[in-house]
Formats: sequence, C-alpha cells, structure tokens
Amino acid sequence: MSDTTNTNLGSRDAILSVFEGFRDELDDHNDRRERLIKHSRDVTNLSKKIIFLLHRIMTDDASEGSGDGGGVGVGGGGVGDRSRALKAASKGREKLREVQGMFANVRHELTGDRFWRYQRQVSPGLQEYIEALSFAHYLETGKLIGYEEVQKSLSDDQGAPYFPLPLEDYLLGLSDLTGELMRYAISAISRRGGRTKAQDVCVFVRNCRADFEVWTPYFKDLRKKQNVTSQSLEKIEDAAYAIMVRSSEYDLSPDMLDDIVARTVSF
Amino acid sequence: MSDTTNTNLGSRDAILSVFEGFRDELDDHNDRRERLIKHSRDVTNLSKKIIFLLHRIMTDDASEGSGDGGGVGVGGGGVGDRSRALKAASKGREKLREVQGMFANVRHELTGDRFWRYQRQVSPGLQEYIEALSFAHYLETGKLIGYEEVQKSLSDDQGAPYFPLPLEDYLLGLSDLTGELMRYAISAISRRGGRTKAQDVCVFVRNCRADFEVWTPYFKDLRKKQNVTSQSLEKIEDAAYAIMVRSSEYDLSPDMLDDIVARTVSF
Amino acid sequence: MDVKDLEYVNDLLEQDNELREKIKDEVAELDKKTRTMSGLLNRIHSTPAEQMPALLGQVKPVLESCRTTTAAIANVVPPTQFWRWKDMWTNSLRSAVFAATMVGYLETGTLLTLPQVRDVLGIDPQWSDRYALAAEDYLHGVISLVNELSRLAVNAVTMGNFEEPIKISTFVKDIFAGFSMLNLKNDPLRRRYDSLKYDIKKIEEVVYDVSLRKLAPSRNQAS
Amino acid sequence: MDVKDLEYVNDLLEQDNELREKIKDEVAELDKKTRTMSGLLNRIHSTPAEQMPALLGQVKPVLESCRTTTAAIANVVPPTQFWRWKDMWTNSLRSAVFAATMVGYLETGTLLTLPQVRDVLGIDPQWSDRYALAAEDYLHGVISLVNELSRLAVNAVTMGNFEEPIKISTFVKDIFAGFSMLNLKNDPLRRRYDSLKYDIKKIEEVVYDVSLRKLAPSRNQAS
Amino acid sequence: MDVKDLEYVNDLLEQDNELREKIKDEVAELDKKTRTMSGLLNRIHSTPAEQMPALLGQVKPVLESCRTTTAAIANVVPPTQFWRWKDMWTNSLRSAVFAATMVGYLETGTLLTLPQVRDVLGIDPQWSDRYALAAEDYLHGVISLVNELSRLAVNAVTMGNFEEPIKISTFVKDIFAGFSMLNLKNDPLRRRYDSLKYDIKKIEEVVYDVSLRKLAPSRNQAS
Amino acid sequence: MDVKDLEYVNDLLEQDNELREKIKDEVAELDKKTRTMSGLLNRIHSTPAEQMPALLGQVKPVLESCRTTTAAIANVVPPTQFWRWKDMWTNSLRSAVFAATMVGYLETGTLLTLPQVRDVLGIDPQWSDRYALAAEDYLHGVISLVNELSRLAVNAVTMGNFEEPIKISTFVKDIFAGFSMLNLKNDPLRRRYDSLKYDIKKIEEVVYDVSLRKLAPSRNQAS
Amino acid sequence: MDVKDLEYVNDLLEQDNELREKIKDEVAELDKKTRTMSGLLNRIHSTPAEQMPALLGQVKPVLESCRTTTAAIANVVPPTQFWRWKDMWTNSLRSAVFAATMVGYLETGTLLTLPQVRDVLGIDPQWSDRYALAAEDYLHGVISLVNELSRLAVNAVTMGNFEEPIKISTFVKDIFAGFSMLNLKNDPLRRRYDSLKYDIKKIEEVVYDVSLRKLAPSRNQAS
Amino acid sequence: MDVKDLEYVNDLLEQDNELREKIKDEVAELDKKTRTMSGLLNRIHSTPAEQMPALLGQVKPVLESCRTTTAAIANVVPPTQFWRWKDMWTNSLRSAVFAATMVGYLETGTLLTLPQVRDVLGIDPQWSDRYALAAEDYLHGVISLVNELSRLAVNAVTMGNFEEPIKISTFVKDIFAGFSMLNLKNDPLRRRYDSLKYDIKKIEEVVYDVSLRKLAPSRNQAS
Ligand SMILES: [Mn+2]
Ligand SMILES: [Mn+2]
Repeated sequence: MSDTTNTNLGSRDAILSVFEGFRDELDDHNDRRERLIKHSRDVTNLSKKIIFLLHRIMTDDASEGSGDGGGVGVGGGGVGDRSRALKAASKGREKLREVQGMFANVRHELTGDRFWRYQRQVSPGLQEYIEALSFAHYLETGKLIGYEEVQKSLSDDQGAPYFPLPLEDYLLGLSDLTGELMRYAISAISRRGGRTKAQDVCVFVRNCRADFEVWTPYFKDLRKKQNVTSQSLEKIEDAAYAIMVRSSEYDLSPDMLDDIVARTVSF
Repeated sequence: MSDTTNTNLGSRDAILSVFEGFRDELDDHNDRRERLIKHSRDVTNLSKKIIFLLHRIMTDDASEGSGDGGGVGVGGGGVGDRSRALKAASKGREKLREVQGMFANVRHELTGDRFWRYQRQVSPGLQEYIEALSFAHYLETGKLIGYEEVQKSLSDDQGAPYFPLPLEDYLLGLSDLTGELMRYAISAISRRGGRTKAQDVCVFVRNCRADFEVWTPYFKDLRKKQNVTSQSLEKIEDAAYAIMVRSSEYDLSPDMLDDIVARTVSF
Repeated sequence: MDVKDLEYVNDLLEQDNELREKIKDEVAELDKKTRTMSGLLNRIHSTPAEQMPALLGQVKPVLESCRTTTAAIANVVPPTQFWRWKDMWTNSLRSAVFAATMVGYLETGTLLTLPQVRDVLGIDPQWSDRYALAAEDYLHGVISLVNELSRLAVNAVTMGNFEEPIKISTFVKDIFAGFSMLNLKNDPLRRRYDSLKYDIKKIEEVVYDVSLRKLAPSRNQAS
Repeated sequence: MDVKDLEYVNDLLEQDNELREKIKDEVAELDKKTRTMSGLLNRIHSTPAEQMPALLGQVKPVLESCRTTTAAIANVVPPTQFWRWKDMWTNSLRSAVFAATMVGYLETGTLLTLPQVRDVLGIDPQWSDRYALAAEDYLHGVISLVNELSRLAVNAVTMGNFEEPIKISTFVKDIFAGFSMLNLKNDPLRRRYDSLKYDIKKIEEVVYDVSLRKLAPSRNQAS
Repeated sequence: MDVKDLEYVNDLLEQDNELREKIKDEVAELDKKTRTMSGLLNRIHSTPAEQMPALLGQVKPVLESCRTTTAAIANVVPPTQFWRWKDMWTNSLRSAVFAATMVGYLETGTLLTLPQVRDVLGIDPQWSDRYALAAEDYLHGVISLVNELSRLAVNAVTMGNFEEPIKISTFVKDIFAGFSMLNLKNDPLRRRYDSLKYDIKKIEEVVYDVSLRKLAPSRNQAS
Repeated sequence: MDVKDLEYVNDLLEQDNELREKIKDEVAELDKKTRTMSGLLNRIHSTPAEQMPALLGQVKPVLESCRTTTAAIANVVPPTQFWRWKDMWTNSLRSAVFAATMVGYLETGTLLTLPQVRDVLGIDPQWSDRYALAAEDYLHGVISLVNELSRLAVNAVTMGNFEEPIKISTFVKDIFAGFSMLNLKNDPLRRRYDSLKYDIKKIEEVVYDVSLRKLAPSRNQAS
Repeated sequence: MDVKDLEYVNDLLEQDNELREKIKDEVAELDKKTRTMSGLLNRIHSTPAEQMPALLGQVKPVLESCRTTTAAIANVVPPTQFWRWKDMWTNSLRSAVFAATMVGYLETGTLLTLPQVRDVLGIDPQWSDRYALAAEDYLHGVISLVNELSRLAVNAVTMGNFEEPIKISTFVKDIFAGFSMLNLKNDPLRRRYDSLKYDIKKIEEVVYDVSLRKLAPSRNQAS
Repeated sequence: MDVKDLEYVNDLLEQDNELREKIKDEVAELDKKTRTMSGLLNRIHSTPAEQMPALLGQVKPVLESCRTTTAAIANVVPPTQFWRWKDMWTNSLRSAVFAATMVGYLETGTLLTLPQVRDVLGIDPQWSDRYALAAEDYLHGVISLVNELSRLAVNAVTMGNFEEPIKISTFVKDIFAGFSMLNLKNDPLRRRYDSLKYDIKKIEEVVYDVSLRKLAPSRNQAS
C-alpha cells in the first residue's frame, strides 16, 4: 500500500505526492505482472517440450531393451515397455525439476496475498506443468497424480509450498492429460503389445471423464475440456474396437497374432 | 536451413539424423519468436509510459513558465504553452531513445529475411512506438511525422536501418495517434488558450481521417482504426462547438474572456 | 482417481463453496448500506447549502455502520486470500469509498487520503492479506466523486450558489493533476480517467458562465 | 500529411501492389502444375505395379517444368522479402513437395531429403532470402505423402499386391520416428502430425490382414 | 417409435406452430398501433403547449383501440401459457406502456401506476395466466418515458416554454428515487435504469441554463 | 412514483427473486441425480452383457428417486407459471429423459413413449401448468439416447458382444424413421436431428464389420 | 420527403414483401416433396437389390410431381429476378438434384447430366431469368449423391451384395476425376469437394475388405 | 462424368469467373470516385457558407463522371443478372447516393427523390435487369446523409453559422417522419433507421443552444 500521510489532501502538492505513491505502486504491480506473464510462457514452453520428450521415449524403438515386465505402471503389455515407461518417467522428472526450479525462482514474487492477485498470470504455465507432471506420473504408476503430490512438487526441501495450488488449475491440468493419453494410445496401437495398452488407456480415460463430470458446475473451463476429453475417449474407443474386429476373425491369442505379423514384416 | 546430406533417406538412422536438424531449426525458431514477443511487450509498455509522460507535461501547471510563444509547433495559443510543448517533446525524445536502443538490441535477431518472418511478433510494439514518436513529433512541429523520419529513427549512426519499416505498421501507428490527440485536446480545453489548441487539433485530426481514408482498402485493420478516429474527431468537434456556443453570448475576444474567468477563479 | 484423492478434492471444493456463501451474505449487507448512502447523497443536488449538514447527519451513521460489515468480511476471508475473493465486493467497496470521500469533501472541502478512507470504513491495515483497500479501488471511488461533483456544480448554480462551482473547480483540477501522474494500462481505470476530462470541461463551462454573467457584456440582454 | 509524404506512401503502396500482382500470376502457374500432378498421382491407386513407370513418366516432365516457375517467382521477389510473400505460394509449394517425394518413393522406395526436393524443384539455395523451401513446408509435403501412402496400402492389396503395404509400413514408421523428434507448437503442423498416427494405424491393419490371411487359421472360412 | 406415440408428438408440435401463427397476427396488429402512437407522440417535440390537447386527442383513440387487440391476444393464448408466448409481444406491450404513461404525464403531470396502465390498455387482471402486464414491462415503459422527457425538456425551451423543464425535472427525479429503492438484478432493466442518470443530468443542465438566464419565473421550484 | 405503487412493484420483484432461489435449489437436487445416473450409465461401455442387470439395479433407485424431486419442483412453481421457469430445469429434465429411455432400452429393447417417461419420472399430467414434459424435451432426450447407443455399438463389439450392434441398428433406424416424419422447425432440435445421421452411419459401419466377418450368428436380420 | 416519392418507395417495399410470401409458400411445397424423397431414398440402405425397382417406383411419382412446383415457382418470380430470390429455394433444389441423380444411378448406373436433371425436374431452359438450375447447385447435388453412395457401399455388403461397392467405386472415382478438372473457387463447393476424398477412401476400404476375402466374383474390375 | 457435360459445367464456371473480374474492375472505378467525393464532402465541416459553392464546384464533376462508370457496369452485367452481382457494388452505390443527396441538400435545401438520384448518377430505368437503384439502397444513402448533417449542425455553429442547424433540423425531421411511415422489416435498414433518433436528438440540442442564447435571428422557425 502507498505511504500516504494521514492528513487531509488540501493542496495540490499534497495530492501530487500522494499520487506519486500510487504511481509507484501501479508501476510496480504492472511490472510484476509482466514478469509473471513472461515466466508463465517459459514454463508453458518447457512443459510442452517435456510432453514431447515423454511421447518420444515411449515410441522410440531403439530404446526397446529388456525390462522387468509387469508391475503397477504402464507398459505391462509388452516386454521392455515397462522399462521404457520407467525410463521416460525418470527422464521426464529430471526435466520437470527444471520447471520446478523456475517456480522456485518466482516464489518471492508470489508471497503472502500476492499469489491470488497474480493467479490468472501464473495459471497457464501452471496447468501445462501439471499436464506434463501427470503424464510422467501416469507412465510410472498408471494412476492419476494426487493434489497433494502436485503441491509437494511445488514446495521446497522443507515442504513449504512456493504458493498454494489452486484446485482449478490442478483439475484443468489433469483434464488436458486425457488428450495426451489419446495420442499415446493411438501411437501405441501399431506396436507390439500396444493393443493391451490402448485398452488400459481407454478404461483410464473413461474413468477420468466420469470423475471430472461431477466438478463441471464449479469451473467454467472444465465443461469445455470435458468435451475434448469425450472426443479423445471416442477416438480411443474406436481404435480399441478396430483391434477387436481385426483379431476376432482368427482363433489365436493376441500375442500369437503379434508374432505372426512380426514375422511377415521382417520376412 | 538444415544441414542435411544429399543422399536419399533409406534408413531410419538417416531419417533420424535429418530430423534432428529440423528439430534444432524449429526450436531455434520458436525460441527466437518467444524472445521477440517478450521484446515487443516491453516496447509497448515503455511506449505507453512515454505517451503518458507527454500528456503529463502538457497538462502540468507547474511547468507553465515563460516561453517563446508562437512558432510552427503546438501551443502557439497561450503564453508558455509553446515552451511546454518543446519541453515535452525533448523529454519524450530522450525516453524514445531508450526504445530505439531496445530495437537496436534485437537488430541481430531480425537480419536478412528474418524481419519479415517475425513481423507479426514485432508489429504490436513497433506500432505503439510509432504512436509515441508521432505524438512527440506533433507537439514539436504540429505535423504528422513522415515515413522516412520514422525509418531514420530506427537506424544506426551510419543510417543503416535496423530493419525495414513496414508501411502498414507506420500507418496503423499514426492512426492510433488521433486517439491521443483527442485526449490532449479535451484536457487542453479547460486551460487558458486551450480553446484555440482544440480547434487546431480538430483540423489536424479531420485531415488525418481524410488522408487515411484512401488507404483503407489496402490494410484490413485500418478500417477499424478509422472508425475510432471518426469517433475521436466527433468528440473534438463537440468540444469545439461547446466553446463557440458559450463564448458567443458575449461581445469579447477569447483572450479577454479568459482573463475575466481567471480573475473570478482566483478571487 | 483413487477414492482418497476424490474425497480430498471434494472437501476442498466444499470448503470453498461454504466460504463463498458466507462472503456473499456479508457483501449483500455492505451492498445494502452503500445503496442507502447513494440514495441519500443523490439529494445533495437539490439540498441548499444550509441544509447540507442535516443531510450529512443522515449519511454518517450509515457510513460508520460499514465498519461492522467490513470486520465481518475480514473475519471470514482466510489469510492470504484477499485477492481471491475481492471481486465479490469490489463494486460495493468502491461505492463506499465514493460515499466516504463525498462526505469528506462536503465537510472539509478536501480529499480524504486512502488511509483516512480506510479509517472511516474501519479497515484495519493489519488485515492486508484478507481485506484491504487497494489503490485501484480508492481511485475508482475518487473518480465517482468527481463525476458527481460535476453534476453538483451545475445544480448548485440552479440553487443560486455561485461559489460552489469555483470551489469544485479548484478541487477537481488538483485531483486531475494527481491522476495525470499515473501510468495506466488500457483498463477500466484508464477509461474512467479519460472520462474525468469531460467532467472538468463541464465544470469549467459552469465557472465560465458564472464568471461572465457577472462581469462581461452579453450580446443579447437575455435576463 | 504533407504532399511529399502522401506521395511517398502512395508510391510504396503502388510498388507493393504491382509486386503482389506479378507474384500472383506466377503462383497461378505453379498452382496449375501441381493440380495436374495431383490428378495424375491420384491414379496410382488403380495402377498395377508394372504400369507405374509409365505413369511416373507422365508426372516427371510436369515436375521438372516447375523449375521454370520457381525461377520466375524467385526473380520477382525482392531480396530479404521471402517471408513477406511466402503465404501466397505456401499451399502450391507443399503440393509440389508432395509430388516430388511421392515420385521419389515410387521410384526408389526412399524419402527425398529437403535438399533433394529443392534440387528437383529447381530452388537455388542462394535465393534463400527470396525463395526457399522452409523446413515446415517440406514437412507438410511429407505428411501429405504419408496420408496418400496409407490409401495406397489399401488399394495395392485390392490390386493383389501384398508386398507394397509391408514396404509402406516400414517406410512410414521411419518417417514417423523422425517426426517424433520434433517439438511442435499447437499449430497446423502439430495437428497434421497427430493425423499421421491414424495413417500408421490404418497401414498396420492392412499389414495385419495380409500377414494373417496367409498364415493364421480363420474362425470362418470366408473365402 | 410406435405410430400412435409419433402422432401424439407430431400433433403437439403442429398445434404449437398454429398457435404461434395466430399470436403473431394479433401482435402485428398491436405493433401497428404502437407504431402509430410513437409517430404521433414524436410530434410533442414541436408542438406548442396550447396545441398539446389537440395532439393528445389524436393519440387517445388509438390508445383506447389497444383494448380490442389486447383482448384478441388474451383470447388466443391458452390458459396457463402466458409465460410461454410472452416474448412475442413484450416489445409492443412496452411501447404501449410508454404511450399510456406519456399521455398520462402530458394530461395530469403524474405517473400512471401499473394498475392504471393495465386499465388503460384493457388488460383484465383475471387473465393473468394468459395475458398480463408484468412489473418488468411496466418499468421498461416508464424508462422509455423518462428518455423521451429529457428530449422534451430540451425542445420545450427551444419553443420558448421555460417552465416545462422544471416540471419534468421534478417528475423525473421522483421516478429516479423510486427506481433506486427497487432491488434490481443485473439484467437489461438494471442497465436501462443506469442510463437514466444521463437523462437526469441532461434535464438538470437545461434547468441550469434556464435558471442562469432567469428565464423561468419561479426558479426555486427546481429543488 | 407513489409509495404504495412502488411497494407493490417491489413486492412483485422480491417474490420472483425468492421463487427463483427456491426453484434453483430443487433443480440443483434433480441435477445431482441426473449427474449420478450419467456417471453410472457411462459404465455400460465397459460392462459385459451379463453384468448389465446389476448395473441397472444401481441406476433404477436413483431414477425412481427423481419422483420426489419432480414433485418438489411442481410444488414450488405457482400454478400457470410452468413456461416462465421451465428454462431452469430443461437441461436436467432432458438428462433424466435420457436416463429413463436408456434404462428402458437396456431392459426391454424398446423405446419408452412420452407418457411412459412421464410415469417413470413421476410427472403428474395434472400439473401441466406447473411442471410437465414437453414434446421437445422428450425428443432431445431420445436424441441423446441415440448418440450414446452409437458409442455402445462400438464398445459392445470391443467386449466381444457382436449381436448388440445389430439390435441397436434396428432400434435406432426405427427412431430415425420416426423423427423424419416430424415437422421440425429450424431450431436446435432440428440441428441435433440432422446430427443423428452420423450416429446411424457409424452404427452401420459396425454392423458391416460384424457381418463381413460373419461374427454374429444371424447376419441377415440387419437388413 | 415528398408524399408521392414516399408512396413510391413504400409501394416498392410492399410488393417485395408480398412476393416473398408467395415464393415462400411454393418453396414449402417443394421442400415437402424433397423431404418425402429423402425419407424414401433412405430405405435403399436396407433394401435388397431385387426390391430396389419397387422402391424406385415409389420415388419416381414424387420426383415427377416436382415439375408442378417448379412451374409454380417460375410463375411467381418476376422476369429478371431469378438471382434475387434464388437463395430461398437453393437447398430444396439441391435436394431434388440429389434425388434425381440417385434415381438415375440406381436405374442406369450412370450420372445424369445437368440438362437431363433439368428435364427430370421440369425446368424449362427458357425460364432462365426466373428459375434455372445453376451449375453450382447441380454440383452440390452430385456431391450429396457421392456422400450417400459411400454409405450404400457399406450397407450393400451388410446385405450380402458384394458387387455393388465395386460398381460404386468405379462410378465415384469417375466423378471425382471430373471434379478435379473443374476450376473451383475457395467456396463451400470447394470445401464439399475436398470432403469427397473421405467418401472415396471409405469406398476403397470396402472394396479392399471384399477383395481380401475374395467375396466378389471379378476382383480386378476395381482398377 | 462424361466429357461434354464436364466441359459444359466448366465453361459455365469459367464465364462466371471472368464476369466477376470484369465487374470488380468497374466497381473499383466507381469506388474510387465515391471515395474522392467523400474526401471532398468531408470538407463541408470546415468550409464557411460563402465558400460552399466553390467546394460543390469540385464535387459535381466527379459526381457527373459516375455516369460513365454506371454505364460501364451496366454494359458488363448480362441481362437478367442484376440481382446476382448487385452485392458487389451495393456499398459504392450507397456512397454515391449519399454524395448526390448531400450535394442536392447543400444546393437546394431539398431531398432528391429516388428518380432524381437515378438521373444524377446516370442510371437508365430501362437497364432494370442489369443495373438499377433499389429502394433499399436509396434509403441507406439518405440515412448516411442524415448522419453527416447532424455533424454539420455542430460544425456550422463552430464556424459561426447559427442558421444552418435550424435549417437542418427542419429538413431532417421531415425525412424522419417519412421513414416512420415506411413498413420496414427487421433488417439492417431498420437498425440504421432506429439510429436516426440519436442524430435528431443531437440536432435538437444544437438548435436548443442556439435558441436559448438567441443567436439565430428567427428562433421560432425551429418549431
Ligand atoms: Mn496437451
Ligand atoms: Mn493510444
């Protein structure tokens, strides 16, 4: 707040000096707002790159090595897919730490009541970060990341949050995840074991959509994002359907079918 | 352009190495684009501040000193107004040099064919700069700044332009000037001599509108801006009308009327 | 989403909703008060100078009663969440600032400072992360004051008070000089600041009329 | 605006307009050629393998003739203004890239590199600030190639060619791996890249059908 | 979909269409009448006080003839469907309210109440589930009245009638004070109410001009 | 504006506000129920045929509980004001129609008629001036049913149920034929009806895939 | 504005209104017929080849009856005003073109030319300044035909008719090649033409499915 | 698609394209002229009464030169296709009507009738199926005239011409009364007509200012 005196403003000079205080305050506010907008763009860009990185590792044939197979996370379907998912998650987390560092760097701009003042500026980057983080988390655990875990990722070593995580940004960030999962499922399909993976993602996204539906009355952007989720879900369902139809003509297990195809291609 | 080899892409490895080149190129492009967007925001902000500065000096009673009066520029109406206009222009130019410095700083990002590639990113700041520059120029000379003079202001000491000045940005920047002139005329009216000033601005803006009309078919944003100019012009006309109506009841010169009013106020 | 997380999110949502309802109720209270004050202050345009104190005597108790509502809102808002909920009461608060500064002007002829308005409305500076008077809101209230004073300048003359416009003129020009020092974005404050110029112009016209009626020869002998 | 400035501006405008008209004419020429090639290449879906060389023999002269048009455009565009006018021919150029890479694939089974396409279309790298093949346009052309190859995989089988889908599969997967390396914004290239996944899926289904028809036991004896 | 049910549904849709057409015709009738009245009432701005009764003599028969149309609409609308079709005549009805209250003001200098307007337009309170005058529509009509009176204040002075503006000023301020006691939602009515301030300001300025020049006999009535 | 008339008007406005709040609360209740049903019915896409009865066993109590809410709304709405407040619950009611007809289809393979849906939802035809099921809303609910069934056709196949698509195809084509006999205006209903074509096309493609591969026992029923 | 001129202008406006109403009525008639035909032609997707003639026997009388409506519209439109009112019937006319060409395809397997369609619909070429079949509308109708044939290809296979898709494929590819020779502007026609590619792709996939399973007797005809 | 029919269709499309280009060129010519006239007429706001004839002396040759362009367009448009291409010049033609009626007003103080404007612009009534002045376009031009005259009323006073506003007031009210007798649909013309009220209000306020201060000699003519 401005450092005005407590006497009436009876003269022009008094008014001018008071308004000088307002000017400094407004300039300060605008400059900070600008800095946070730029920061948010940077966070968005880096987060988008991380999402591409995760996709890249998951579709990279070269990294298809031997793995532990099975487990809670993603990629239980094919040999090596599980290890690939873990590799992706670990590489992703490494990069995500860079983003977390960026948030740590603006922590001082967002202390006290300031965070809520600048939430609209912080929000775009924050949501994109949550999208990337939750993608990595899904690859690792096959689950949706919890609110507290996201908040923890935005806290210092002592566990003190850089700023409070708005529920809205948390949910909208997660909602965007379904679009990436659709892309992931569709690319996976053309690969060995990808058919099972697509089914898993289908169930997962269907549940996301159901869970999020309850919250649509509370956040105006969520309705729109739910529509996108529905479209993504239909794409995954159609893909899963196509697999079923193709394989249903034959009396063989999916694995055996995969083997036959693999043999033909590498004749 | 990417440094691809001249052999066919027959293997996955060959393709990957070529696309690695594309990735670097695209990343480079996106990063540069981001930098220029940020730069443009900075230029816009500083230019807006300069416009406020110019208004501030022109309405600042304290700086009302003795002046040379008359002359080609603005403020010929009242004693001291001319000197105030010169002071505003000179302070404005000082600040405008800062903006010019900012353009000089990104010169290397905009060499060769790059300027036209990033024009859309540079444009918002550039137009706001031209608005501020032309305002200072108007205060100093009472005229519209020429294309070549704007281009010169964006050139180094040897006269080499930092980048070519797009005609569109030049005209759209000038078109915005009329809005500021409206504000200037309206504030001037309540001041001694301001009535003549308002008349001058009225004629000036009316001519701007007529001159620009010819170019509306060529630039799609100009039509919209011309509408804003028309509104501004009507506001100035209404103000000039009000002066005429009020003073027409009396058989005295404007100056004498001003004197009587001044005496009453400072009774 | 696993059940624990689902419940966690639902709990957070529930808390926010309750909070929103509570604030809404308190703001409705504040709103009622500012509406009463606007109604009363609308009468200044037909109240002769000598009856003004009586009118202000009606406004001031309402103004003072705002302190209770202010405290009630401040009590409900959680620490650091001032800006989160602020939109809910912004309009009412600006009206309250208008009322406070108008009373201030009518009583003393000067502009109440932001801290003074804060005092009048009972906003404790220590609540700053829960309930505060932001500079922007103070400035909006002051612009409303000027808007209304340009009307008053006209109506005062109608009631035969030829000094008021001149007083208002000086007062408003000082405020305008203050506003000119700000660097504004293209936001509502900027638009309202632009409107100030028209108020000043109107007031100057009244001053002009009043000055010349007394001293200058008229082309027609209208009276 | 004083007369000198007015004329100056009008002159600049006039020059730009003339330039635009000139470019438009040349681009119309290029456009006509790419349309002819698209028409011819549409026939690959019903052309048996042995007649393919004859078909390509019809396409190649048109492709080569693009060099003249290319040179004509490059001659008209002023130095450094490549990006200023590029939108006028972007679509046509991408179609030309598609035609060039399709011919390349059908002849050699490999993907022409950007410099190779540049050569085919007669784009001199030294013109780079007047007329160049931007990476983005090359990539768009390649995506069109993949779109069309997924159709070809289907139609090749209809014509009894069971090897082609497998060849296409390998080729397209390699290209996809390349695309996966890029960091794309939410732009048209990104949307078309997403569409590649469906092409690959379609091709894989064909490969799947073809592989299993030969080797796996069917539930019904459909044939 | 079984045939009987389908016919049932189709019948419902068909009946609605017919009803809509019937109402449309009656509303067109009402609309014609309000347009005639608007045309006539537009002349008040150039009609000297002494000729006003003659002008009102032309408007009143049209106003009375609205009763027939009103009854016709009420006859067509099925019981309980008032709110369903109301939008079709809302604008015309508001114009009729405007005409009725304007005539009322010009004749008696007072504001017709909602029940009085209902009587004038021949709306039977017993029709309330088919055709009624909603509070909202009454208020919209009154706001139109104020809009037009601010114009009249200006034109009366032009015609040399210096007392009318003062009469209008008192009348309008009273209405404004009434409105400010209503608890309006944030809807079109609210926005139009906000616009009343401009009308009042304009009227105050006319009164100011008249007072300043001592044109009206008893200046102090303005308060 | 005289005080009595003012109070009269203000009372009318106040009553409306209270009524709106009451209806809002009841509609929120209905909304919660339809949302729960949507959530449950979303599971049909992953529920094998044999577990469907269990799922419906979860939906039906919720569907039945709508009767209470329905009655509650009907109680709040004043007689004759059905059309005034209808917009507030239109969306929820359409969702309820969807849920009712979906349960109907899954249990009996037939389309519930409008009166049947009315019964299921406990809408008493005698309330018609307070709460009713308009033909338009019934049809919107049915279109939502078709939208969802086209998805179900796909997902049933994924779960290995090859007969469902054929059943759905017959059912949906019957509905479509019914719709094409209605005389629809150019309104949202019309647009949604047009969109049905895409659903039918999709279902036809599923039936095609199943028939082509002789996956369903009695293929010829599809015609 | 002098009275005579005013009446002149008002007469012109009035005549237009009447004319518009008359045309509207006739177009409603045409619209009803095309809707009936669409309903009947929708059955081709479930009608076995041997029953097709019977179905066409139902469509053709309706198609012929269009001649009367056509003549009626042509009678109402004043000479030289074809282009003024054309928008009113464009959609209906395109539907009629679709019906005519669909009947033509089903009966003869060929595409009716523009003059042939004109004959079928009874459009006299001499009416060209009142009622004509513009090239654009003919082409829109033909695109609708292709859209529907891609659906038919799918459904024919479902009904066990494996030769129809191959026939359709040849027919549609021919049309597509024709379209690609037209010089289309960037308008709705262009966009719909672009969408043809999806239909062709779908048909190719059906032919692929049939060929792969050796279901059709003479597979090589597909080329 | 048989080649002959294809060529026939392509020819039709090609002819339309050429025609469109030709008309475009002529309309560009007309457009240039109306823009020049607008530029010149813009000066009326700063031209004292005595210099007005000189200014009109500059406008009139341009206005007359429109006849050539008019004839050129009429020559290009094929008989009976007036309504097809009309949209291309509507805006320019309305500007020309504005210029013609403005010159008419400034010279004679009266409103040119539609046939008079047609004469001025050299539109032969016998061309009615190729090029005509529709009532709608005439009225749009007249509304633009009123818009500009309300500005002129203001600026004339600024230049010390106190009689012009009174002249304008009478002229414009006459036009407004004329418009209010037309039966306008709910279209752009209607909306622009509604906006005339603002122009009239503004002019009335100017007349008010002039009358109040007894600036014009014969004040009572305003009524
Ligand atoms: Mn994303
Ligand atoms: Mn500006």
